[in-house]
Amino acid sequence: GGSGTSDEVAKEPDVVRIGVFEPMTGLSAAGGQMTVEGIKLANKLYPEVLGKKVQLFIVDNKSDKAEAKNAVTRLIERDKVVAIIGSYGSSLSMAAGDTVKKARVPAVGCSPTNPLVTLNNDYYFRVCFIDPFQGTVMAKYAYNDLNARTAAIIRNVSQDYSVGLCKYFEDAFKKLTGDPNCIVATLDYQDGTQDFTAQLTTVQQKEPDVIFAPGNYGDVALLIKQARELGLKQPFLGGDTLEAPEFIQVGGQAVEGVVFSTHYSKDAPVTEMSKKFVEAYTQEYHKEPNAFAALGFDAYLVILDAIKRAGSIDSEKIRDALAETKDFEGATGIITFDENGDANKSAVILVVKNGEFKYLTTVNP
Amino acid sequence: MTLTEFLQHMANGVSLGSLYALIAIGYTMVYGILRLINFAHGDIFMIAAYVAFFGIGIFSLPWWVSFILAVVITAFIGALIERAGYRPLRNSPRISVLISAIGISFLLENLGLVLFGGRPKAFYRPPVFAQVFLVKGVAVQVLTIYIPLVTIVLLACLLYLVHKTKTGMAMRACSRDFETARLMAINVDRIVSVTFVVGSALAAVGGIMWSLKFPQIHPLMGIFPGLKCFIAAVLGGIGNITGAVIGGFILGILEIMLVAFFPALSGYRDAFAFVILILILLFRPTGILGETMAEKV
Amino acid sequence: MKQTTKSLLTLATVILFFTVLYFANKYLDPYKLIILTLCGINVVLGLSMNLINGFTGQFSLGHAGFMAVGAYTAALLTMPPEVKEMNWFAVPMWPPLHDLCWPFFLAVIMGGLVAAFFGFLIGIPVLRLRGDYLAIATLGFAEVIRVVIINVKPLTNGALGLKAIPVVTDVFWAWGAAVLTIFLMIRLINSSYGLALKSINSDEIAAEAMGVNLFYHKMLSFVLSSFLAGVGGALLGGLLGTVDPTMFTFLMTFNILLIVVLGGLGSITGSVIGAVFVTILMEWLRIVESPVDLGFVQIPGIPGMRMVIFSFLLVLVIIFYQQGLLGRRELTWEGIFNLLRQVQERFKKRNKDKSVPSSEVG
Amino acid sequence: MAPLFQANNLVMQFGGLTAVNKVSMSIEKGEIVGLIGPNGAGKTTVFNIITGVYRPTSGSLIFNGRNITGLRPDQVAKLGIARTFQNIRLFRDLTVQENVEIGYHLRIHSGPWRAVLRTPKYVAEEKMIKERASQLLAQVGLVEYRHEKAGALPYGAQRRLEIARALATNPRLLLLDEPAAGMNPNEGLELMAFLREIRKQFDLTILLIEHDMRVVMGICERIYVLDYGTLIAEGTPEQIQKNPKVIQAYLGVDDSVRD
Amino acid sequence: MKGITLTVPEGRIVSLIGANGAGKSTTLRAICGLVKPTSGEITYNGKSLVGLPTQDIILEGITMVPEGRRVFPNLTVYENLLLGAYARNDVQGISSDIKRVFELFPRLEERQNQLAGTLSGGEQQMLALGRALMSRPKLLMMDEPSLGLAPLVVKNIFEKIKQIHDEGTTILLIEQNAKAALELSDYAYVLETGKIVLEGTGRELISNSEVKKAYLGEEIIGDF
Ligand SMILES: Nc1ncnc2c1ncn2[C@@H]1O[C@H](COP(=O)(O)OP(=O)(O)OP(=O)(O)O)[C@@H](O)[C@H]1O
Ligand SMILES: Nc1ncnc2c1ncn2[C@@H]1O[C@H](COP(=O)(O)OP(=O)(O)OP(=O)(O)O)[C@@H](O)[C@H]1O
Ligand SMILES: [Mg+2]
Ligand SMILES: [Mg+2]
Repeated sequence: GGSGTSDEVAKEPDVVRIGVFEPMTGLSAAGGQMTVEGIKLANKLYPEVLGKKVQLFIVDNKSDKAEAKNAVTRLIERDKVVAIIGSYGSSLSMAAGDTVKKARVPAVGCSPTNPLVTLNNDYYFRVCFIDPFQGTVMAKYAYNDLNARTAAIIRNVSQDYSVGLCKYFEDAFKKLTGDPNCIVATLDYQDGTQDFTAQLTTVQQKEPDVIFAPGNYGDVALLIKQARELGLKQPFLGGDTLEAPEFIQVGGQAVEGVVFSTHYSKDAPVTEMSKKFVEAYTQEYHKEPNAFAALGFDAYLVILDAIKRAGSIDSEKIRDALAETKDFEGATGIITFDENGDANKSAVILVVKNGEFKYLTTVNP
Repeated sequence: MTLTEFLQHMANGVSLGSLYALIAIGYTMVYGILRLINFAHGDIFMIAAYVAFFGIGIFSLPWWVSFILAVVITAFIGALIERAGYRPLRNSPRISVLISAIGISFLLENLGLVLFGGRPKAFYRPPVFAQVFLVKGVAVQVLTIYIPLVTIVLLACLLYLVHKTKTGMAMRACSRDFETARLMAINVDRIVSVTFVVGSALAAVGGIMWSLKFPQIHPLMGIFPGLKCFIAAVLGGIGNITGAVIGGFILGILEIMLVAFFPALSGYRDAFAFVILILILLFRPTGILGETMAEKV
Repeated sequence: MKQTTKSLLTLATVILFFTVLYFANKYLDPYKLIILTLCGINVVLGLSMNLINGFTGQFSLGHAGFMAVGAYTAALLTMPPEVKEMNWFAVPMWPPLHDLCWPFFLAVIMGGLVAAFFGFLIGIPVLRLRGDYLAIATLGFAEVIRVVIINVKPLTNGALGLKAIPVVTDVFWAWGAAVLTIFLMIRLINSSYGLALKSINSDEIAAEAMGVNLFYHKMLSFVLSSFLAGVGGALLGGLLGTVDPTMFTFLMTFNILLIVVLGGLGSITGSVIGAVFVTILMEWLRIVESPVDLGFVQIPGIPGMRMVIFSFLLVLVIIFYQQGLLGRRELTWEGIFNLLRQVQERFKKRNKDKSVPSSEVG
Repeated sequence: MAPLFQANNLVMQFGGLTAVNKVSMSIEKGEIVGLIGPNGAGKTTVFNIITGVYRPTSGSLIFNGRNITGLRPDQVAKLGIARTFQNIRLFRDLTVQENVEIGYHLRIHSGPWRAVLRTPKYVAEEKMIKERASQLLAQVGLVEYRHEKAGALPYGAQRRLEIARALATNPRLLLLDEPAAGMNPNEGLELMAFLREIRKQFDLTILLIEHDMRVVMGICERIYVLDYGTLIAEGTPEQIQKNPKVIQAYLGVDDSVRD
Repeated sequence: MKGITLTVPEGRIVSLIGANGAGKSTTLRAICGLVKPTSGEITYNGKSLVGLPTQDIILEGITMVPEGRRVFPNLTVYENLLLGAYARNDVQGISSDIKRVFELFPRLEERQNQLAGTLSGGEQQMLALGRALMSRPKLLMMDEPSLGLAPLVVKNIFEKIKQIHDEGTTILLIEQNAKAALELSDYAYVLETGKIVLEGTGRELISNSEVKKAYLGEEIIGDF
């Protein structure tokens, strides 16, 4: 279909087609939905580039890899998008990695934090930091701010995100303490697990200083709730996926004091754009913005910025311009892509206090 | 392992096991009467949790009103499901009914995703159920007392219903031979509906209890409890109500003890239930209390 | 009709089909090609499930597990060492794996064989069970396989899955496998062994009394089915370029079940048609999930609606159309020609009614 | 000459119930032997033990000089014992011809791979099966139904097909469980003629369970009588009819036999 | 099955004989509403039964002993009998009827707490009969009550049928054992491939040469 492309583009010369593939259903639905809110908001605020209207093509990848690959192929082939945003969940992004690379259409991930997403792929970028950084940040926080010398890890063994992050945390924490036995217990659970009492009771006996438990916000909230009921007093640390209102709703009193790293906080606006985003988001959706929406917002803007600089809607040119992104002021911070296409950004540490996410500190790379 | 730790694990196991037991009795009853693995049992359980959730959250009903309402509505939905999905297959091969059950289960799950959204929601836990007390260093939730109580009470009611009432006798008759049951002037459709109403109500009670213990609900929440409780039912001898209770406790305690004694295997916990299932089927195909039902040639 | 005529017709169709594929591969856009490739893979998977569930009557729900085994085996065998190093960044890889780098074809076959081996191991205990129990036990085993894959990280990389698997599967691989599978199934089912399988389906006790070794034949069917599922999984991995444990949940088995039930349990051609139908419909139904712009009004898409429709479809089919599209029947050349003849006759009759009765041509 | 078949002290217990108790019997080649007894006496259970459906609690079975105790049903069939069932168990959704072909399956020596590849050896075997099946159907007078589904046949034809299917395994000993049940007296007589005929044609030995005394007394050369799992009598029809134990437990006073 | 017309007058024994697959069982099943007749009328005491659900037909006072006994194997003998009276609510009447059944079949009383599945074939047949009586039927239909039973039991069953009839129940009987059935019957029909080919009083038919030839097998062999 080469001829088809030019025909359609000829028919609609003043539309810029941008594809979005996010999990709207399935296990990762929540993250995908939050991200899409941010993307839609950005599109509403900045509907045009180079004098052309930007049209979004949003498809659901159902939190499923085969679907993700299909969805992206469809975006490229049928909808003729020039650039793609997505997806929440590193593995979903990776499933599509090969396709965008072959089709030479650039993709910008919002929150896939696994290092492999952009590795060896010139067409994949992301506006978030990566897991090794996040793991290190939390290890440092535990060591320096909490004075922890031992830690326990409870991870979702069926979730690559959780497993990866735990590994980086463990590495960093071992380095900091210099003690190869500083991780006193590593316990696993799986997607769908709701009873954590056995794991927690085992951890309790090891008396760690902190417990690192990244995972889905719902699961972790439940886990911490059960921990408190069993009488565990240790502080809990987690990762960026905890930032969801349901985390506090489910966890209630039990999650007070939980500390985790994330990409952004409305309480610590880093840029002008941050303020603008918070304002617009609150007005549009009548709720507090979150990091995923902000990242979606930024992914859209970064692409628009690249198109502007490229002065063209040719995918190859957009890619080249993307690779050159430097000091772009997004809602989540200043974005500069490194040689892998990863955003070199600072992380924000939040704490749950009085039923809200409160800004604690910012950690620079 | 210290004694306290062991006792704590035991308390955790009993708590989880009683929940399994509670859900398993509904499963086993429906199976016992209809010879049907009601794959949708776990999803009916999910519906109950959502109905209760909406009752409290949206209609601001007192929690107990909402719970009772949830049981009633879910029982009704259960009857509807039977009517739409199973009744037309009354005279079909078992495999068709099983496929229909799988289809309905997926339908409910996906409908749940569409209607309720995929994000987990926080389930309201009334303060009476939130208490925890310490017994010699072992933390015990009040729910750990309540759930087994509810289970035992329902077990007694169910046993009475099935073995001592006329309806129960009709149920048992239907379980083997619909046609001859009709010849006894039994309204088979009505009996099957009653079975489903009771089974769904039991699932609903289980769903609410589950949500109280694990106060986070989402449309796929029924899948794992559904499978685990089926296993519990098979363990105890499917079709045998008392067996289901025993199976539930055994499964709950074994699962916890696996993690307790082999923390390195904690990742295998979900698979463990299936391993137990297969072992049981191999060495005692009828489960612990199941009666032999060898086909007479 | 003569056997040779039929064989010739079949051969001609196959040649024609591959010619069409050749041009499709050349001119179709990659999106459509992927769908076409998936169709081929689903034909293999559908037939694999039909063999054990439809023909042998043993209700097995373990397909996702065998697919996983096949997919992982083939992926591990085809990934070049540097890709492996990249993948196993969290835990060290089991060293013997490092340097394996087989050609795709051998890897796919090996995927099938390893899956078949697992089928054999699992079959020993579970094939003694019947009906519902077998269904639950096989479902359970698939889950156990998945959990093991998640946990045995040096071998499988756990939840991280395998990325950047060489993408080799294309329409020719998929449909080549599909055609071979169809051939294999037709030959098997029409042989004395096929008859034995059908007799087991019909009445196990009688079959055994007639000298059919139940265990051997069930195992034959189960192992072959596992093999095909493994091959299907391997091809899928080679198409997606990534595999991980979350791909192989019960949902995967459900999709194949849908294909088989829709096409007709116990019909080879039914499964083929079912596979193509379901794969395309699954894609096409995306419409209900994406927003529809009618110019003046925009209907928002409903995410998840597709699976609702599919589950609904399955229930409808099983209730109102229990036999599926073809039931136990097959689409045969005779059938097609009979149909054509009937159409022709009806046509002739209509002509005859209109015109003067012509002659006494029989 | 050693008997074709011998059962020694068979015992079969189900839970607490002893369904078969120390039953011994022996059958010479070419005989037609009857097995009768009240309902629940254990007749069908004896068949199930012989054909390997149940493994006896104790006792042994010798067939053709070989100990066959504890063999699986398919192994027993392979050695030459075939049976019919008290409740007809045909492959209802397969055709009549296919039903019979399955009986020949155990004589196939090519493995499944040869079958799929259709090697000459397999093709020859298959051809032979198809021919023999057609031939057999002709012999038993079912040829007209060849392509019909077995489940669609009239009852009497189904009974006959079940026997034909058993014959296809090329048995030396044929076990028939109430072949005349549900037939009216006239049909029962036709069945007798049929059995005599196949015995001759296929060189068979037959063991038969039946409650229709007309058939049993008319065709059997020797009769065993079971009651509560125990053999209470053995002998020729004349002896059995006069045996007071049998009359008391089973036949009842004379006039009922004459119905 | 096509065009069968048969009448069962109150207080009589009517029997239905015919070859296998003639449609005898189907006739009974149609009367009970277990299969729906394609066309035709079934009236009972002047009331149409077509289209009524089975349980309502039973409530009209009709009951059937199905082919192959079909007792509930997982219920005790006593419970099986109680189920026979499922539609009734008169506790007194039920317990007196159970006594009556036990008088008729003393064997059942001995085994009242045994699971029905473990009974012998003859005992199951007795139970099926007793169970049918528990609904106090006005019309009792029996489908081959002697099938697969030992000769002694067969005789016993026929005696009991007569006894039940003498106590005032109308009976419609299907039998392969044509002679015994005809001897018992007031009136009988002969069914062949879905059609009634002959009818008459029991005595008439028993001496009818065609019947003799086709169903009694007497032409070929006398008393053996
Ligand atoms: N699988 C089994 N489990 C338990 N009991 C059984 C089983 N098979 C048979 N029995 C019991 O063994 C006894 C003998 O049964 P069997 O079927 O051999 O009787 P039969 O002589 O064939 O009677 P009939 O003439 O009524 O067919 C019966 O009491 C029966 O209930
Ligand atoms: N549900 C059904 N579907 C199709 N055919 C049926 C069905 N029920 C009965 N038949 C057919 O109708 C015919 C009459 O069957 P029916 O059982 O009434 O015969 P019968 O006279 O009672 O014979 P038998 O002596 O075997 O009991 C048979 O040919 C049977 O195959
Ligand atoms: Mg018997
Ligand atoms: Mg009949």
